[in-house]
Amino acid sequence: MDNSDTLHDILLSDRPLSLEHCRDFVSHPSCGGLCFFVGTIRDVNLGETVTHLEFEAYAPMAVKEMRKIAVAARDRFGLHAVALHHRTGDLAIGDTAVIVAVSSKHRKPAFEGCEFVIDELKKHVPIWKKEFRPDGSHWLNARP
Amino acid sequence: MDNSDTLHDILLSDRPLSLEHCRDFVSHPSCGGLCFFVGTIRDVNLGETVTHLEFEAYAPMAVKEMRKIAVAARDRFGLHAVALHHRTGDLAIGDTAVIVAVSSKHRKPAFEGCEFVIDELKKHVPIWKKEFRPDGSHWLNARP
Amino acid sequence: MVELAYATMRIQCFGVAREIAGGSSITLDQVEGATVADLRQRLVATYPAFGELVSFAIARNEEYARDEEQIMAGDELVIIPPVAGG
Amino acid sequence: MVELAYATMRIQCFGVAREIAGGSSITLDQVEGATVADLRQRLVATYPAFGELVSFAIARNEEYARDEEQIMAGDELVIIPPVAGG
Repeated sequence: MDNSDTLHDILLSDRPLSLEHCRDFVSHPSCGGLCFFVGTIRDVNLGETVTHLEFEAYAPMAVKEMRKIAVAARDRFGLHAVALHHRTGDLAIGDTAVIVAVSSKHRKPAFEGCEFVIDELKKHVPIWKKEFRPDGSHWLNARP
Repeated sequence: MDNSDTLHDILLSDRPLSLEHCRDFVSHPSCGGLCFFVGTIRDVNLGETVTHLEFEAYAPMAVKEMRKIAVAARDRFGLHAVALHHRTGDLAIGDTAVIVAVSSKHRKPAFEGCEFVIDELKKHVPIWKKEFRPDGSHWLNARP
Repeated sequence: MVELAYATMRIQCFGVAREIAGGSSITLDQVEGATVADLRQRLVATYPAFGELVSFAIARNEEYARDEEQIMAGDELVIIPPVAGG
Repeated sequence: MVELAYATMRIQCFGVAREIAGGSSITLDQVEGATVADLRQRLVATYPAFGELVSFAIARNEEYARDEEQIMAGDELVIIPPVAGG
């Protein structure tokens, strides 16, 4: 597989994300397996009603960290291409917060690589979300 | 989660499959994680150039088996919804042969359930593919 | 002889089974009352190429049939060579 | 006194750090030459609420900084409270 840096597509945007765009980016005649993860805004978190979320990012570093994860996933799982798109700003219930798309010759590394990307994103990428409930708001994960 | 039979969407079709349709079917406000597998036609298999593939199905049983797998995946992984679409007929390189889409509250069961569905499909669903190479054709998996 | 004609059963073929059979179905008599294992043996005896496959199953009324099941009049029978979906 | 003014550094704040700091940045003097560990200690001393977070990291020039790294003039410093992307 080509190891060119052009085979990852990183986006941090305040506009709606496109699954079709990510699919088209990773598709390739040599790949038989595409795996996607789409993270959406849930109406309930830890038993509490959620009205909407606000995403904030330290954008230049977030994009760098997203790129590192995409490169690591391609190397580690022998993926062909990785697209990693993340929203910022105000998101409503059902909106898409993140899309991970990966392509691979076979399906097993596609699943593993896709899960690796979203797991790493949640650990390292400087993006924060504030959850709004009917009775107030708070930044998620911040306090014990 | 609702265990209604309406929460799986099974399709066997000789027309192009739609990732967007599958995404819309499984999306739900209570679900934070959607996972998709898209199987596409590769230009090379076992080192040999492939020109196109022909898919044949024992349709009524294939649909029944696909439905069983969707129901089993929902039960086993606590998924909200499953869409499982498969093509029949002549497919060109890059065409989509299968789409699995699942939704879940959290991402881990979404990945596990999606992989379970495609693994089971490849084991049990009566669909066959004939691979066409420049020098001839043969039914895949048939002979040792 | 009318009874014998009634007793013939059609077994549908897909994929490589269609190539081996030279058509989309095989017609056999004296299948009623036989077990699925019997049918599989007869198929291999009649078309040795079935024995060269990785495996093949019999579907009875749109379900995978176990070897010990007995075939009944009116059953829909299908040869299921190794599947390759996805 | 001009030198002291030059020595102040701005530390950017996001998410809960912005709420704790009461603004999008904190300005501290005598940060140049200090280690990242020193900076973290000073932040907790000045804003005890930082000590109540699950954790917080310091980013230096758009990379996670190790505790022993020394801060230099011109560094871009950012407080990274627990991330929550996805």
